Amino acid sequence: MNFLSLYVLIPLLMLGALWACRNTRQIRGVMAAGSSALLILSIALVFLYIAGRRAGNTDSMLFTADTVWYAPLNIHYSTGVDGISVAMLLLSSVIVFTGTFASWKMSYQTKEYFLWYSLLSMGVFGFFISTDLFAMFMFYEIALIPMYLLIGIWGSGRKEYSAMKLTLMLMGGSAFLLSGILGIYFGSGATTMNILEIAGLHNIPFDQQCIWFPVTFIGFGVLGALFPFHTWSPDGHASAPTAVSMLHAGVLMKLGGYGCFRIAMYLMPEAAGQLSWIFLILTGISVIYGAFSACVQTDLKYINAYSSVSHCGLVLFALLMMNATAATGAVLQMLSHGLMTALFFALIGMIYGRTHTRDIRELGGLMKIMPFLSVCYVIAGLANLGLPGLSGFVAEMTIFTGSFQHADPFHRTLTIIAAASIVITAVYILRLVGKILYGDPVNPQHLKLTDATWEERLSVICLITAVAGLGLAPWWISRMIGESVLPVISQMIP
Amino acid sequence: MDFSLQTIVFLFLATVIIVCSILTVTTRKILRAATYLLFVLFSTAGIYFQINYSFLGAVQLLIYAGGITVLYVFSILLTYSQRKKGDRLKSSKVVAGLTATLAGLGLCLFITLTHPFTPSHFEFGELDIKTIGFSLMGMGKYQYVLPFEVISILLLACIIGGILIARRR
Amino acid sequence: MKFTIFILLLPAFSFLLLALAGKRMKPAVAGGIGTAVSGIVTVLSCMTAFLYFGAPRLQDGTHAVLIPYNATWLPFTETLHIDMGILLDPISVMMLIVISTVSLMVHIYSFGYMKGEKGFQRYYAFLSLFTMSMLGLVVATNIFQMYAFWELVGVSSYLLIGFYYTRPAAIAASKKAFIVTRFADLGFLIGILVYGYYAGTYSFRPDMVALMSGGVAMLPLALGLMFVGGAGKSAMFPLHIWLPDAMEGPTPVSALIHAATMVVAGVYLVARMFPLYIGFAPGVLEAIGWTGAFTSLFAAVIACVQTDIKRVLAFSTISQIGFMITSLGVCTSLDPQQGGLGYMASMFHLFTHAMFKALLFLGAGSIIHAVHSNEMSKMGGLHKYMPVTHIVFLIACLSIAGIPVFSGFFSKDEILTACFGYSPLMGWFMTGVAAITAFYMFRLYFQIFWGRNPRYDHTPHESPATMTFPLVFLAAATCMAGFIPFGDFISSNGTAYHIHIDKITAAASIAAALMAIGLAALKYARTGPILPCGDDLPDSARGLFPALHKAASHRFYIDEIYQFITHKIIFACISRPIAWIDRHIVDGFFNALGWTALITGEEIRPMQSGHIQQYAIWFLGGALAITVLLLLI
Amino acid sequence: MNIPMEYYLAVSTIMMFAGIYGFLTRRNLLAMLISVELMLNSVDINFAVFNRFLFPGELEGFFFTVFAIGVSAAETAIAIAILINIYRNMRNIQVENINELNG
Amino acid sequence: MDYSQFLHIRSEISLIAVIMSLLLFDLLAGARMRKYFQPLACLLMLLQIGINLTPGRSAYLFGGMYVHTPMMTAVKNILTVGTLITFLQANTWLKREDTVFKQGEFYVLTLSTLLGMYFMISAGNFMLFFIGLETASVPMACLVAFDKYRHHSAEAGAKYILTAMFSSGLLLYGLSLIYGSTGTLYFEDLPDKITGSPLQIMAFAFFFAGMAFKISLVPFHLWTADVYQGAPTQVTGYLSVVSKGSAVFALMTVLIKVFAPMISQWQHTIYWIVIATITIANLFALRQQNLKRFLAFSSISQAGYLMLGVIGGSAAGMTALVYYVLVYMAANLAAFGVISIIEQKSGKIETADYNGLYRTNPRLAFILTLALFSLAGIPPFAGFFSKFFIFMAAFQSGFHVLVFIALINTVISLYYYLLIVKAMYINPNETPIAPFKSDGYTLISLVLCTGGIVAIGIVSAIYQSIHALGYGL
Repeated sequence: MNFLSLYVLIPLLMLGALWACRNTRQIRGVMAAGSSALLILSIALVFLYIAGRRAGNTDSMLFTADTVWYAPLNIHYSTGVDGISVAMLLLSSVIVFTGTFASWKMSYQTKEYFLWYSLLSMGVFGFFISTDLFAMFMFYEIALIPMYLLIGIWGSGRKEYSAMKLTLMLMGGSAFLLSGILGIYFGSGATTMNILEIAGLHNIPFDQQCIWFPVTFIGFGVLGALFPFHTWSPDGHASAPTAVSMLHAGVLMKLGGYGCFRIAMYLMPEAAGQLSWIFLILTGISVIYGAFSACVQTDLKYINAYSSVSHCGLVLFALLMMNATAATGAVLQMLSHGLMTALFFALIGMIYGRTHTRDIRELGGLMKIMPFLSVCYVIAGLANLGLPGLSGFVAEMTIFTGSFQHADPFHRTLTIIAAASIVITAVYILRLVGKILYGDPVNPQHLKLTDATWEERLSVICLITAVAGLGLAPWWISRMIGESVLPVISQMIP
Repeated sequence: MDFSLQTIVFLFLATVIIVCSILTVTTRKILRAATYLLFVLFSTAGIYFQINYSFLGAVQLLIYAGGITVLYVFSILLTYSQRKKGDRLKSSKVVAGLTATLAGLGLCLFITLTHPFTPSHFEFGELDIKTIGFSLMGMGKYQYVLPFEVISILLLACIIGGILIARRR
Repeated sequence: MKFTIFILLLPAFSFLLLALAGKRMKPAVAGGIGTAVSGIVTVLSCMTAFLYFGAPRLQDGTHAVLIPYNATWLPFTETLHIDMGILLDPISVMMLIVISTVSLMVHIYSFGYMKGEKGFQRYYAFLSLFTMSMLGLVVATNIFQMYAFWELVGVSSYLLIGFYYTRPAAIAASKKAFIVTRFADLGFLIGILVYGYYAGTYSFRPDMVALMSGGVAMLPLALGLMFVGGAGKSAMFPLHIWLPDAMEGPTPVSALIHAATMVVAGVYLVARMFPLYIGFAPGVLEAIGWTGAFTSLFAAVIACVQTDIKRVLAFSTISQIGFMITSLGVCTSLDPQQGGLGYMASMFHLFTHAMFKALLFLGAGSIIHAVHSNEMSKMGGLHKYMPVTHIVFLIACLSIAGIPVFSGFFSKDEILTACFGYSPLMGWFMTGVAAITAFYMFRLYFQIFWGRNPRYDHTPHESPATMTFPLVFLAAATCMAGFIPFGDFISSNGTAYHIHIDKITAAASIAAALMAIGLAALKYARTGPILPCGDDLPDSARGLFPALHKAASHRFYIDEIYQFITHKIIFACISRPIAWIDRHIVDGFFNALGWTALITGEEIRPMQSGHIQQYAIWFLGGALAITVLLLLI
Repeated sequence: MNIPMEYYLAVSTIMMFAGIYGFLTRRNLLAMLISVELMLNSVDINFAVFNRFLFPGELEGFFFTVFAIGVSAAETAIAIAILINIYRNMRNIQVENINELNG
Repeated sequence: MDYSQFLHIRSEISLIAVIMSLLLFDLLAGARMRKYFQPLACLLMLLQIGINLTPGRSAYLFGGMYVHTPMMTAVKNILTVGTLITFLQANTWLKREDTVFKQGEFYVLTLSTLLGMYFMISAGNFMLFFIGLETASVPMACLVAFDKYRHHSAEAGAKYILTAMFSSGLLLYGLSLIYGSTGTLYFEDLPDKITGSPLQIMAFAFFFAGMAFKISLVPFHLWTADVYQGAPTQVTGYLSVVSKGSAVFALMTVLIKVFAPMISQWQHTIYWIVIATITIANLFALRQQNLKRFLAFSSISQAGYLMLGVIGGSAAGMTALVYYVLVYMAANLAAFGVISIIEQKSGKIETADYNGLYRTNPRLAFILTLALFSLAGIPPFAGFFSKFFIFMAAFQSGFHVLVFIALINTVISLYYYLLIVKAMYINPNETPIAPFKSDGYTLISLVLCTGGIVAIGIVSAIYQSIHALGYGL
């Protein structure tokens, strides 16, 4: 155990403290303190990590620690981070932090809400710091189940249906995943569950890889919104409360991409090389299909959910290209999409909280009514469609450039097709912005509405800062990630 | 197979068992069923006697024929209800039951009768009651004091349970 | 030249300041900050130009290419990375001047024009953003930096077109502008990707190109695709449709973005990549030339029948950019003496056009400011009311028509010379277009300033000094720019080239222009009350070519085609079916799985009938089934 | 003795399945119980016969029979108690009456 | 004769002592002393657990009739703890007017069945095995019919005893055939004689069917739901956990010890049975409205998962199985504890009655949620670990497809568990169950179970100590 375990401990402490809380003020205090602590920890980790690399540490993971847990089954609680996980941890803590403030005014069963929320974040953090298959899987599932209650209790619309669908589909995915994990463990000789060691052994027979790679990939792919397993996403996101949508689209969907990369592709590179084309086609479909679907939606959250399908599809797409640049781009895209989709959901939540509708036909002229939120919405939209200076551009360009470096014309053709999504993205984003923000207010009732409150502003500004920060100064994080994808990529034969 | 006395006795017992078994389960009158059961139990005891397991035969007579059947008769009388509509289920159920039974019977008979058992060798001679006693009370292999003790607990529990269920309160 | 960084940083800073704190400022303060920054940038740009061109030439007679700043911004691979930096060479320095000057003029002009508008501060913030992006675009050291700023420019344009965000037309126009250029940018992006892959670099310099196998075939494709991006931004047929609609933005914005600077980005792109086009894809260059030629004619024809003053100017802009593009396209070598003249001509025309077209737009803005309408039918006889505007507008019209001493004459003459040098057909073609240009410009001029007086609701008056000053300044520039020895500074291979007027060509074009002006004067210069209809020349031409007229006034139905493609095909035939499939087939499949389980659960309930005898049958059946199963295997 | 063991087996098997048949088709719960009695009895015969004919060395089958008789007696006693309880509850002991729990 | 060997069968003897003391107390103590009955029973059970916990040596007694290994102690101990928890939860029920005078019988009968399970587990001979099995099931029938004037209880009792007798008839028939074809009933001698001949296959099938009845595997499960629904809730809990757990362990012991030569056959059998069990039970559970009935199907499906530990016949499977039983016990008894206290206090047992429970009784709702999550295999609760390990064991033995099917089925099971959670937290209700205070015993039991649910997984020592017991046969 080392300081990385704080990522699990802090949420645990938050759980305990929340349990003891008596009123809303205490709950808010705990949440603010906990999420800030996590954010500070992540920022410190980034510096520590970079310092560690500067100092010449070339291990594939830094800050590794290992505690034997279930010795007979080679299950350890082992932690370690590389550039990818550091980036993901940073992302997660930003979103947990902002999500906390986005749900500041949560009034119905506040304590329970934040309890599940903290549990969810514990799962997320645990997943990113773990290097043990079992621990990863465990945290992965910890992150899934609070979702049901969070959506089911605090959601809106067809929340029960959506929550159930989301949970079941993701659990279906984890059924695949568990098979895959077991396949990997036994395929590699059942001596260790540590992914680094398994990768070091590199001894899973090819024919077994060809079974377990698709299984694992689909398992994570369900969470990463791989076509055709993405259908939980629109309903789920649409029904979830604001902070949950943020955390879900922002972080949880990244678990999918991260897992695909860290487990499926890292441990079974040969099969990945052999079978990537199938998934490339599927992810290519995701990218285009999600974007087109988003064009005709009328619910704000549906638009964003389909947009997420498209963008997360791009993550998997880039990973499957199996070169360092594309993989870096994929991680950048995870970061970028995480931030901006969280921003979107935060804003949608705030708008919904005021207007009580998300139907774009019933919204209009919000720019006049709530200029701050509207401006932020435009910024989010621009980030989404890849405006330079915001994070989307950085990620997408890295992905397209990287993918296009593939020697196979098939891959390059797919890249071009995927790149076409940026136009469609522009179409639906501008359609949306034009409909709801510009023009004259559609509903005279809306004229009385107020603009953002301080905690909403804090959360939104925080996210915008991150989006812009990533977009303006991408080199350091791109380097950090680029170094870290190399050990994985070097195992692969594209 | 020459028709020795043994054979004749066996054939008699077998016929009684088979016929009465079938009658037990096919007769419409419940009391008759109990009676046929009694015949079956008697014949079974006869078989035990015939294979020189007299002790077993005696136990059979005592417990089954003497105890259980009487219990049945009493309970039948106790639960005797006037409105008799014939003790038959719907014919579809009968057909289903009959089919399942015949299939099972065919399968079982076929398998048991084609099985190459170790050659059977029957020697006349009663079991020494002392052997039985030692076997029942010994602690070694092929001795059965432990089951004997356990069954006593079972019987105790059954008594308690029986009282629990049967008493008025 | 380290100070050049401030040319980029100052507008960026001003944008941030105005965007974040603008709301708390008084409008005048915000405008003042924007204008001051713009002024400083102009000074810096002029200083840059002075220092740059003032520096001695290299041995081969070219101006040195300076890169004061360059740093890796986003690394991709060892060879491919996006750098951010500043590249100074003749054309970028020239562009700095153009952009900063026009931008400054627009900043000043807007003080008057936008006075009292809601969102004044926002307006200036966007202007700063645009200025910054455009400057970044021109000083880009590599194609990806250019692309990045290219996108930023697009967004600023989007924001500014949609400045009046409550007007549906403005919203639609801004959306259209962004999406059309975005679509074109996709071509640009793919071009970059292909280029990066086959050339192994994002640099503009041909000597950096390390061709991969297959690169010879693919590089023309890459360059062609890049031109698609340029064509989108520069409104080449058939991607021009956004520009006329973009006139929904405030008029100064039209002047800055949609006349002088952003729309010529495509031209600048081709010029920037010129050595590559010449070296690797001369065929593409030819295609570019014909595209430009066709567009210029096409737009000019449409301009003749438009009735909205800004739209006429917009189509005129398209047409003029067509000239520049054509001029680049007709180049056949790097040597300005032998077929490379077009490069210089194009840049020259870009320069002069920026001045006079900005002037035209600002003048139009002044007029609109006065009469509160865009429609020419609502105008007439304004020379009495708006003398300054009248004069400067006339200067601009003469310039664009190609009348000597005005700058347009010189640059257009070079273009025509270059075209004749390429092929007589192209030369005559472009001369014809030039004549049409003269015609529609003077149609505009006469209708506005002479012609019949409509009844004004209130008497139009001259604009305030903040607006007239830029007009006068630009008019002066228009008058003088032609005399700049442009070829000394800029030419296709960097060496000095002395401009000389080709007599025959000049004579032909002047004659054609004068005839066209005469025709326009004949038809439109009459005074008197307005007639219902029938005296407009194109209207009277309706009888001759009814189909053509109708088509032209509908802008040849290109918008309708786009409308059809977007709404009927993309939305109705792709998006809706996909959304439907997603909800009903893909999602339906998973729902069906759930339903199947539930229904099966319901269907098998009779198994649990409550009858123990049935249970026993199952029991027996199970045991027998196991037996049979085990016996069979 | 020259009667083949299989004859005994055949008899016990028929008895077994007669019992099963009875269990599957009788309407009266007591009749069903009687049928079970037949099943248990047939098993007893099996054990005794196997022991006697095939493995006369040890008395395993023999004692199994003894204990099985004991167990079945206990079972029967409990079963009858429960059935009488049913009767007390419902005033009859037809099998159709105990299917309230289902689905 | 020398009966010293009896001294070595420590747990059983002490349990008999417990039974006898309770019996005597019941006989001798008057009505006034009844309130001490439960503390006494629980105390004695604690003693029993203590005795079981003290490490004992492996034993081979009565000529192989009785075999005892540390692993068996562990199992017995788990069963005993389960029984103790049942006793604790029975408090409110046993205080009821119509049961208060029967509590002695309740304890004695329950402990008799427990004793039967002890013997069944430790049996080294089919005879003792059979007697243990019967001891475990015959008094159980009385327990099922305990509320004898409640229509459902009586019906359930009748169903249970009839089907149990039918099944033991078939099981005995199978045993007789095994005896006939091998000539011995001792586990240690049997494997040499087992050849997999058709007769032995049939014998195995009948034997297996009889055991499957106890474990309630499809298609031998049909009694389960009816009996679980009808029986008093405590008994249902006991039946679903203790009885089932012991039977699975005993079955595994027999399969490994006796039917080792027929491993491919029984693996094949279990393979299909597991698929059928998990799937069909899940499908049934989807539509249940009565919570006890619902939990019955859930427990059938859990039995299918238990069999995943059996199927490999490996040491890992054994460890995973025992661990699974432990975890399952904690979770299921927690669920039954909550249900029974609610049933006692409000008489409500339908899913719909639980709507809005969280609003009125948050603690109970929360415990039930944890229990259901654990049953569904959601981390960080113990159910996740046990499921993972049992899948791992089955996977190790090469049953990849089976594991996958089982995993897919966990999704279905999650659905119905979540339905209950949904009812408690989400569904609105005009007339929710009124808030009430549970009695101390139930609270203790629930705390124990909850502690188990939370801790058994995360604290690896428990698994490791089971693992350290080795193969345990």
